[in-house]
Amino acid sequence: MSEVSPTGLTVIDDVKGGGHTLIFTSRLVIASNTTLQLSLLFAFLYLRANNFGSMWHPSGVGTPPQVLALIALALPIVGVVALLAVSNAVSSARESSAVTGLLWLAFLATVLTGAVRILLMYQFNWTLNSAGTYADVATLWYAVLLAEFIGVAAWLLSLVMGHVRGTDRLGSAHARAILEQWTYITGVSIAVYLLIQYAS
Amino acid sequence: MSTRPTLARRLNEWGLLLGLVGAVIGFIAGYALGSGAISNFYGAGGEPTSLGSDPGIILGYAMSAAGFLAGMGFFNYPIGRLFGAKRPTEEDNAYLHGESGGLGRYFRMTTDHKVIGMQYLVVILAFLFIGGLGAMFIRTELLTPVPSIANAQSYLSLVGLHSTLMIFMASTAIIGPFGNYFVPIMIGARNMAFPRLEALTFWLLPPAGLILLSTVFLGGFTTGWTGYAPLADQNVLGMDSYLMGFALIGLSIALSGLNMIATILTKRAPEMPLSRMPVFVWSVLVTSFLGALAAPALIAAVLMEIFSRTYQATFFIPAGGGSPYLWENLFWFFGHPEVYIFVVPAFGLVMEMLPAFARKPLWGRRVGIGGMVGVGVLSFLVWQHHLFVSGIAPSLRPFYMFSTEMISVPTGIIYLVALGTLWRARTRFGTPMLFIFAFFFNFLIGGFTGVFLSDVPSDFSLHASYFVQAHFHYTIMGGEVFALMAGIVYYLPKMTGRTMDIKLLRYQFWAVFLTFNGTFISLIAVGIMGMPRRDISYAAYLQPLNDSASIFALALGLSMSLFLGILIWEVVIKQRVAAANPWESLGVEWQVPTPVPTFNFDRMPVSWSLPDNYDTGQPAADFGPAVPALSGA
Amino acid sequence: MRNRATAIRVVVIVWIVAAVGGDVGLALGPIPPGQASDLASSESLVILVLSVIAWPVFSGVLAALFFTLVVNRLAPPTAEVSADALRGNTRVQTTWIATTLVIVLSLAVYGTVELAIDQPGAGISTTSASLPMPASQDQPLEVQVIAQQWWFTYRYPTYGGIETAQLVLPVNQKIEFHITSLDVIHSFWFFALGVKADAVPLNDNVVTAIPTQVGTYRVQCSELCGLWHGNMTDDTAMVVSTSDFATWIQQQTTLDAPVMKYLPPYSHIYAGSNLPQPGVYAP
Amino acid sequence: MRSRIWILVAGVVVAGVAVGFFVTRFMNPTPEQITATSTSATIQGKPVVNFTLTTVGTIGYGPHPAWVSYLPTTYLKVPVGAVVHITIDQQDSPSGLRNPYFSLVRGTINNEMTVNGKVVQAIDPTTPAHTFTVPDLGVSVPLEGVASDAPANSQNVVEFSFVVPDQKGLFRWQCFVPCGAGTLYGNGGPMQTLGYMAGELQVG
Repeated sequence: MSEVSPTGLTVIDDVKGGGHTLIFTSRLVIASNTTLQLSLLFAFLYLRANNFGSMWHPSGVGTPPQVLALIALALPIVGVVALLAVSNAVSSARESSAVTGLLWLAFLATVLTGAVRILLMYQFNWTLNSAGTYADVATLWYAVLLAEFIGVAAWLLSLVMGHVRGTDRLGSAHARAILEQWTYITGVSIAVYLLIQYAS
Repeated sequence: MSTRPTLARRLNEWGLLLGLVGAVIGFIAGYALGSGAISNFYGAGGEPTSLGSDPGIILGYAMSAAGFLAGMGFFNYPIGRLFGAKRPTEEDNAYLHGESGGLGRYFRMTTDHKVIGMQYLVVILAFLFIGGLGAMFIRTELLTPVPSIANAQSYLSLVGLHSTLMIFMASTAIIGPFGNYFVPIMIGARNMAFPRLEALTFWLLPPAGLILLSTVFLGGFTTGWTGYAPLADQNVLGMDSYLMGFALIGLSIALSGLNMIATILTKRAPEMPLSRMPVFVWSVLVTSFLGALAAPALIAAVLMEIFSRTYQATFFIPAGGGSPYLWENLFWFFGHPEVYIFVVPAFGLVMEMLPAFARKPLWGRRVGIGGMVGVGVLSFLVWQHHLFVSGIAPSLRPFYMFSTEMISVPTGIIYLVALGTLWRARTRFGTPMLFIFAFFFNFLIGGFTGVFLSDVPSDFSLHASYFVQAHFHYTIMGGEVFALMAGIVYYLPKMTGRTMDIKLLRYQFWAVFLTFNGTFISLIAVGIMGMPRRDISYAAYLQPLNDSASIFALALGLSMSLFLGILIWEVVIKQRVAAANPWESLGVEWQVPTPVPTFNFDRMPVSWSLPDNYDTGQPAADFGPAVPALSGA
Repeated sequence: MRNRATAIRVVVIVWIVAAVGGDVGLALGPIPPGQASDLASSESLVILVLSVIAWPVFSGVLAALFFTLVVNRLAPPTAEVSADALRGNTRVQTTWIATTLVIVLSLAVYGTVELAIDQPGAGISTTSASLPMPASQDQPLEVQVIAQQWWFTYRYPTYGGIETAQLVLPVNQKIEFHITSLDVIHSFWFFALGVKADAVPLNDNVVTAIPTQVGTYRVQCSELCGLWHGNMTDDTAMVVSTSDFATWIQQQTTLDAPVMKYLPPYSHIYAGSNLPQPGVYAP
Repeated sequence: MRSRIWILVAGVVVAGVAVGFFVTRFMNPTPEQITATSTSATIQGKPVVNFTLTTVGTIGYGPHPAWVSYLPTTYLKVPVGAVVHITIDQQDSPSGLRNPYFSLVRGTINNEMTVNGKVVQAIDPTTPAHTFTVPDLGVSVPLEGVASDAPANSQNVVEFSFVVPDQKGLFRWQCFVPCGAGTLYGNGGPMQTLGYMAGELQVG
């Protein structure tokens, strides 16, 4: 049997096979997400290369504010480090107070990331109907990333709460899976930042 | 919160009702929010208020779908987890799984893949027949070269509704019912990897279909199922239904793909290596990869179009820096794998059923699987053959012509497998066998018409004509839907314990088969003689052929509703009891008792072999000597 | 078992007869889109060649299917399993795959060659520079097809850039269609000439063809373009003799006289006069 | 029992017909049709029939009162072989043409129209508010918009006549000025809704 729970509804790490399923699926999600990112990348490069009606990036349309964008990158990296530490601690089964702190730190990083990104999107100095397609792609891409950050933050919160309230001890597979997701999204957001800021 | 079983259960019992209430509330709230605050975000106000507000409609649809799911109780678990609630107990899970049995579990959120399979079957059949109605009206309208029963507006609404609804439902017509129902059984699993996710993928389907149908109240949309921009930017609010419907369907395809892959690759019985996995499971695996990797491209395109319609972004408008080619590329990068999402499960289902009627092992199983994998891989490399006349990238045409024609190699293999299996077999012509034969016949025509479209010079004459329309109806309806009917006749005894009047079905089969071919052979001729798709008016000299197509089509509609009539009468009303294993199949799904135990196996098989050992007569699963039943099952 | 052998013979003979007969019929019968232009002839040739190759294979597979299903099966009583119950046969499989591969490759090569010979829809140029108008008749006659919701109009740069609502072409003269759109995607389909190319806003889609048969033809839009898509047709497109063409041009020039001063200078990308700029939604 | 099945089938079919009829008829209704008022006059031996239409900016009718539209309707019926004499009270403001070619008057008798009494063959492409164009008859007439500095309630009276074929037929007609304000290219909304800027001319 691949899992002990007869109903198969508790697909949890620490359950033989369950952890495997979790990691495997989390990586599938990353693969699927990659298609989404590549589609946006294609839109970015295609429209940029052709510059239809010379309306790719008309003069007067700026780029997202540099400082906020950098902060929005720094915070997730903090989260990555924290989650890396969490993953190591969990896999080496160390006592959980450090884990709790690290989890809170990571969660704080995600929340701040979301807040900064929302602020960032308010700072865009363009209206979509007349700013050319650079603004369109940038807005859409930042919106998609924001949504994904929020999604991972929710997942992380459920882990934190489960761990804090002791309803569910954090397993190595879970820790590794969320670390991978977080790292992936952070990497994507860095790439997007470089494109939006310097390939405008 | 899900940790209080009594409350959760009492709410869950009324899931469907609460869901509808939630949908209404969600739509009202979403429309208010969207047409109010959000619509002025970024300083762009959507269309004039006399047209209603695009942001309002979009957000209204989104929130009504969310409200529906919330009412169904999908968010209890995740929200509970957000607050660190305890995991549901096994008892809760068993309840959610529908262990209590009863008819009620078919009308609420259940995590039993068998219940979900039945839900899929019913909902998809319902929507398929609604879509068929559209076809009936289109053909009736086309009896005359000038508008008769419908005006230009209504006709385009009908075309859009028929095509889009059919595409929605065909995306899961075989994976939905049979994939969900039988894959876990065939691989010796007690459940899917993510049962709640599986329930979600199903319950996204009715909202998508209803949102699409609601377009008639918003004036319909005139773009057909391809939704080409910039016409889509120009459309009235009806377009938003198309976009939101497609967004939900894309989500459903991607999620069910992820779930199926995870289930097949990580939840297989330890004793079952990939080499001994049933061929239908293989086809589901290939299809799931297509869905999981292609659907996000559609979601990206739909997001861009939603941005264009709400905030007047210019992704697809040249004057604003966009390009119609962007939509065409993204849409068809999803759209071409999509057509194999339709057909590959049909391959698998047919190859799964064939040995039971040939009374022989599946011949050339490995190459058959290789063929399906090959189709899957190639389908990502051919999308621009839809754009041969669009003027895009002429230098790439030879490549796409080549890759497209290459697809006929792996599909040819399927025919080889069928021929080899039937070769010197003791074939039984059971009713499903007739539909299987029709599948091969129709798909053969579909494939050979495809050759003409893949070749650029001939495509310049045939593109966007009724030849194309007949071609994909031969592959999707002649292929997938005939396989679906075969599967229904074949698997109903297992899924419901009841059967249909096989004799009557044979007449029904010949009626469907002949009228179907009569319709679409006429349309092939119409296309070659130069009639464009989606025209309400056509040249007078095309009327005879169109009339023959229409008359055959109406007869086809009648014979299809005969199928529905037999199904309803025999299975729902008369409840004709079926034999335990009417086809004397050796598959494991026929070894488990009917109705299938809640957790599929009272005892787990100890060893597995291929499900088609008709030479030795050894069944797929060996349950070994009697052992005590597993606890909890 | 001799009756099986005879059955095989019968099926094979039937198939050969059907295949040959069908191919002969195809070769004799007229193949759309016909011979009204060099492009159309090449397209009908390709369709003919594909059909002649495809039909025997198609009927062959059908014959094999029929043969295996109906003739070549063992009577149910036969209890013992015949040697054919093997799970595969590498030789057969390789042969089959090789055969289909060869057919497909030959088709692809043939199509590519045809494509290289006559470049149908030679593709797009997004330049907005207006080219100098062709000086003399021996150059291809440039005709711009302007698709708009929901009518095609045509410009003749060679003749002072007059614009007409009817398409008239001189016979045996190389025509260079420049297809563009003022709003959404349309598709210009001149069935008899085998010309079909999408009209995309701010795009210039080029197709060349030499009409070879005088006559009156139908042009229509073949890409869904909105409410009147089904009516975006014109049955009065004509291919006429050179002299008739000259007279027609004269008539149109006089007819267009009042509007000439309003028409924009000829350009490959006919954006239209008040094509809404950045705020594209509000004209 | 077979008969029950057929009853079910009949039920399915009837329900389908009902649904489809609803969709085709009521969701996108076909506007009312008006018939030309016949006169005693003849031109070249053909009877002359009259229409008087009004084009308005924002006092349209039906579900979209804010849309530009032809009043009273856009579904016109004329006898075969008649000379249709149309008078249009043009009360809308200019939108300008996308394709200046449509500022040419063509297909009418002598390829001309009269605007407020004076004969015109073409107008400035920036001035039209709408056009009256029947593509399949080759008829196209630009309707000059009311200048912004004109006094209130002023209008341009446009008159023109054209000959319709001698056999029955259904000809769609439309406006070629992108006047669907707020929609992409100005060609959405009223431009793609029957009864506003799209209609049909039934001959016979």
